Amino acid sequence: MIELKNLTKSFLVKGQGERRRKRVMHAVKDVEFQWGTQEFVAIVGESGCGKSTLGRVIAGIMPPSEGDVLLDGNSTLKLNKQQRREWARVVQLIPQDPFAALNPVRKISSLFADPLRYHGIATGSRVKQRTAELLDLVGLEPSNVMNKYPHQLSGGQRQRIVVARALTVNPRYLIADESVSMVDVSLRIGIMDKMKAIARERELGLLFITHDFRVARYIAQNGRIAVMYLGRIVEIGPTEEVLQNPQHPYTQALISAVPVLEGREQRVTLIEPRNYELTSEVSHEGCAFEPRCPFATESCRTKSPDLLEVSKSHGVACHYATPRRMVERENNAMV
Amino acid sequence: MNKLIRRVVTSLILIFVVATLTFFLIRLMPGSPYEVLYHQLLMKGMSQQQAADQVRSLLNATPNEPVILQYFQWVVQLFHGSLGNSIAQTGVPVTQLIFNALPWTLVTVTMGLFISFFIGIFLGVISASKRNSWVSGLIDNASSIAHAIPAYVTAVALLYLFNVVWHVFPSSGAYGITVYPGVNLPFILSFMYHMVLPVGTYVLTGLGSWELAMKATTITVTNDDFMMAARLRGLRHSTLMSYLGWNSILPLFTGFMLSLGAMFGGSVFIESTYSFPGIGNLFGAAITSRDYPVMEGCFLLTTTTIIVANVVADLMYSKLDPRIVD
Amino acid sequence: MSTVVDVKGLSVTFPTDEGVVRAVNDVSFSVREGESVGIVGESGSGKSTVAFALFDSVPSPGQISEGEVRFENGKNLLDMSEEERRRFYWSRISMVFQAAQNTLNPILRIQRQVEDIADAHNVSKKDAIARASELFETMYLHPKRVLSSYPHELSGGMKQRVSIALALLLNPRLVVLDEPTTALDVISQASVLRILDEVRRNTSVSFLFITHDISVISQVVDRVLVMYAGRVVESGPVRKIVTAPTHPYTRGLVASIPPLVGDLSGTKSVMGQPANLMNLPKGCAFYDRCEIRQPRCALEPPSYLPIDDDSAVACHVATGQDQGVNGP
Amino acid sequence: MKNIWKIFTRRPSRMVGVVLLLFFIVLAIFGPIMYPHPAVPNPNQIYAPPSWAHFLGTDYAGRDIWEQIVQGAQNVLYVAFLGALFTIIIGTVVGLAAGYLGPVVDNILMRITDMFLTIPSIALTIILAVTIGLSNNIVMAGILSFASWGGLARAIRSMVLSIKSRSFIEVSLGLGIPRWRVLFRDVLPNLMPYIVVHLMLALTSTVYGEVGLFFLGVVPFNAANWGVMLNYATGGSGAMYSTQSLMFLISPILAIVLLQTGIVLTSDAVNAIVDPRLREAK
Repeated sequence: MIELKNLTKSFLVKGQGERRRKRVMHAVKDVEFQWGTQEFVAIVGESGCGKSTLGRVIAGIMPPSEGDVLLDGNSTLKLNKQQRREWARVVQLIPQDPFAALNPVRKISSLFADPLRYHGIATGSRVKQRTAELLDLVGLEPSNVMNKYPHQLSGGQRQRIVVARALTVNPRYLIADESVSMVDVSLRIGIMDKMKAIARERELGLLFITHDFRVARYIAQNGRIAVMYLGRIVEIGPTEEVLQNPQHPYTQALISAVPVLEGREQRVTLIEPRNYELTSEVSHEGCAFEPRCPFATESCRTKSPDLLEVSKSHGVACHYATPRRMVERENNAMV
Repeated sequence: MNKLIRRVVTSLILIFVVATLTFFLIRLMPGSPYEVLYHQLLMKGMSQQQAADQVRSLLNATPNEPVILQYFQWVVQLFHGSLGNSIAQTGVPVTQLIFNALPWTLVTVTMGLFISFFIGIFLGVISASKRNSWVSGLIDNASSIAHAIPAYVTAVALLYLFNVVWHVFPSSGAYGITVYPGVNLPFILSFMYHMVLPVGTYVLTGLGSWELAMKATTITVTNDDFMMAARLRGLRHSTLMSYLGWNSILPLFTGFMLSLGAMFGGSVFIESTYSFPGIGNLFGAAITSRDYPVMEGCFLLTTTTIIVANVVADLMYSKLDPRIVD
Repeated sequence: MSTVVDVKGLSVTFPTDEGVVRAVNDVSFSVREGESVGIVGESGSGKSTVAFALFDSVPSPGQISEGEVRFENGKNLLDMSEEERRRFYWSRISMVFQAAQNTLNPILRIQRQVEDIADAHNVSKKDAIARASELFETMYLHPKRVLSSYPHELSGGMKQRVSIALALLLNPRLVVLDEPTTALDVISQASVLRILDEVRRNTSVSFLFITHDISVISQVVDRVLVMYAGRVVESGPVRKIVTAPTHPYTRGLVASIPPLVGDLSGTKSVMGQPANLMNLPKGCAFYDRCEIRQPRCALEPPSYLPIDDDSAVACHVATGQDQGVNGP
Repeated sequence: MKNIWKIFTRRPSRMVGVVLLLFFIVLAIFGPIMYPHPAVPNPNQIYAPPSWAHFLGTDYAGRDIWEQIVQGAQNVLYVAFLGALFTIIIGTVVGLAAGYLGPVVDNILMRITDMFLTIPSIALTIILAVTIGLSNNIVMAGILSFASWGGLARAIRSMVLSIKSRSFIEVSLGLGIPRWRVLFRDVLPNLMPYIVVHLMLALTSTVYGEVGLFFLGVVPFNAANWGVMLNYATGGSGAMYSTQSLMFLISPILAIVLLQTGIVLTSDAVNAIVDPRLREAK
């Protein structure tokens, strides 16, 4: 079990224009969240909402600024170097760009041999055998790819190799950061199926970071969805519940924005945001979504909403979530 | 404005640090300038006391004094705008020597810099537009070789050809003996005539780096998406060329620092060969005669010039390139 | 309705060390006035190359080896003189690029870039600025602010909208859109798509919309061409392509989009890897990945044949060229 | 191998470069065996023209010029190569440390690097040479590299920063592989092409500096060196102004020009061989 306690990650960024003093930017702000093995969770949000930073903090790549990450109930704040490395092994992060995730000057076999040898997972001739097993697991023909350089492979093949390499250290949790967004649409499902199957078989926790609600639903149909906006979780709940009954105006806007297959699906218009661009700077004390929210009132400007349960295990951070109804919904598949 | 002040302050600090380092470097090495003069005077038959007094009066410093005390004296002098006195030309203030020499070098180096810059970017554009052809290969290789051949070799070769063999240009000096320095036409013409070979050497040794840099940026910019977009927008050829030109030249401004440094450094070789009375020549002479205060002064001045030019180039660059918001 | 562009038998080849690669192979299609056509295909299918071929600007070392590109005046683009082509570009046919954020000159203000286009096409600068302001307004951009900005001062979504406005500046007949929303966030993408939809409903401009994701364009195009390994494998009205695709590849493409509601069990990937243009099979290029392949498919490539008034497909099985098997 | 051959045949100049460089390397290695002792003056043979006995003629003291060129090659190449190697090592270590060890180290090292980049390197080299007073070749190589590693350090640092931002480093660290191992297994191999190319560039500038110090006469003439020859040719011997002594003037000039040409053209070939763009097209 991984628990995030009041997790905040902030960076010092250079101010723009007149005020050139450095200021603190909260990439992740006060996030509370639990995630167990065998649980599939999708984190949805636009680029810049802090979802990738959250993934990195959970994976132990970055230390949190405030708060704590508990691994099986133990704080990770005071780990020594060796323990920190162990934690990083337990939680593996699969990055977005399969082109950048593989060292261009090394052959695939060497990329796998490194972690296997270093951790003593396999030695001698077992290294090659274990590599072949892992490649086979993600649906690649080992003899085809072992002795190639990354640039000799297609994007889909590379993404599978990145997944397989994360499995070399036998992690218990996988965090996939937009792991299919750079892959052709026609190949995405195959890679997601593989990740789901592997996670199910090995009883791993799977956290999938994405901007696409279709992907989120496909990964975490029986799990949970968390929607992030400017570092905060604004809505979280069981996947179908969030999709069928979204409470936060931002969630509603995101769902409305998903392009639909005209003829096969009905257009869903819940709300239109006031701004189409993420305004990354929130100067006031209130709700981060206030500048884009069509329903915002004075209290949204002054008071930041807490994440409260609206129904069992469905939490929303909005002052007006419960009473407001959506504009219109016709959501029946027509195929 | 804020930025300018910050740059100037950091530059002043940098100059001071460099000056301090050279001071200690030279003093801590065996054979400090004071000992050298002291021993020279002893050799001339002075008594120890006489020699020490002489050194004190000439160099405004006491030999065998702790280095740290010498340093404080030196700093006080520096803030009074004094760099001490020359040893070789006994008693002449270093600042005077430098101010006599500086204009010659400043004019020739600046001219060499600009001419090599323009020829370099011109060749770079040609090489980039004829990429992968023999023309481009020839230009690139010729530029790199011209850049790699030491300035003294180029200078000697030019001097031999244009003075010894063809008698076209003079072998030494900055102006003829019959003219008076000042704002008068005979002097200016004579100066320009004497300047041809030194400036030509700066240009030959300097243009290579501009050519290569310009070629690289031009190719990068040509392949940029916005150039493709500009072509498809049906923009006039002249507009396309100005898009390409400005975007390629802008990044080169940051190279002004290195190239100015290299040119001022190269002036030692070039001015020594042509006996051109600038800073390089002064520096070269100071080295031969172990005239430490002059060496120090020339070095400090050269460094300062480069730092100032650097600040100017940076400010210019941030004015020219809107992407630099800082 | 008149035809805006008519492409016939277009082939684009790239010479490589291991032989000549046909990135686009015998592609024919036309776009009518006011019509919006989508080209869908995965990376390497040749869809972007088709877009650049319409401007005779195939990335080097590629070249148009065969075919013709005729615009409404009946003139073949490939026969035009350099100057004629320059004037033709942007005033008659314009483009919105995949990486629109990089298609503006980084060191000039937007206003200057609008003026440069005006100058190149003999339009008065004042008119061009007025027209640009009007377009910016319809795209939820603040005209004054945008005109006086440098590109780096605008966000990705804003730059994309600016470049759409620039594409419409001279009222061209055809706008080619090459993956214009791929780099954008979901909400930004939705707004760009809605703007495009409004433009096509309110003007007679035609769109050629190139994308790898059919779900993105199904709301903004009338007709779709599906490309695979340099060839068009299926074409038809978008509704038909989405609801009743014929070619097994199109079927795979549609099936690989997970629905937002309802059953997910029908969602599946197209198996195998994208076709390798260096090493295409002898018969149908899709043979290796096809779920309904027949022995004949391995031997000869299928012809691209009409199956009814407005659709055509290149598949032995679907067009019944292979006896005894009809597409399920 | 086939590709390397292709790179050479595409531009014959590259072949010329390698041949020139190899020629001087052979001279440097076998020169001391051919001519183990300093050239002997011969008052009867002052400024003799080229002949079978004196391949390039003789100098103002009647010494064989070819013999001096050959002996100079060893000194020039040895010191220049050593200096270039030092430059590469200092630049790489400083650049790696600045880019890889975090912002504090980065800030300190880059301030120092900036200072070295600002100081005119030739002037600093000369001052160092004068004050230290040269004792041997290794010290000379050290002086030559001392002022010239800044550019490489800066370039390496910015490359390390850009490599660090690519996710394969993060992935390797995430797999629990220690930082130093990641540095050598993942970061350094990506820099090797650039380091190799820069070695060639550094070689041209150390040749420049080394010969220049002798030419200026600021260091004791304790070795046979082309700079010493050039110094005598342009200075005391008056060879500049006599048609008789042309060979004495031209020989060191030609040696320097040909060596630098060889290095430059070879580095063009090396550049093409290690260029990642060409490798990816394979």
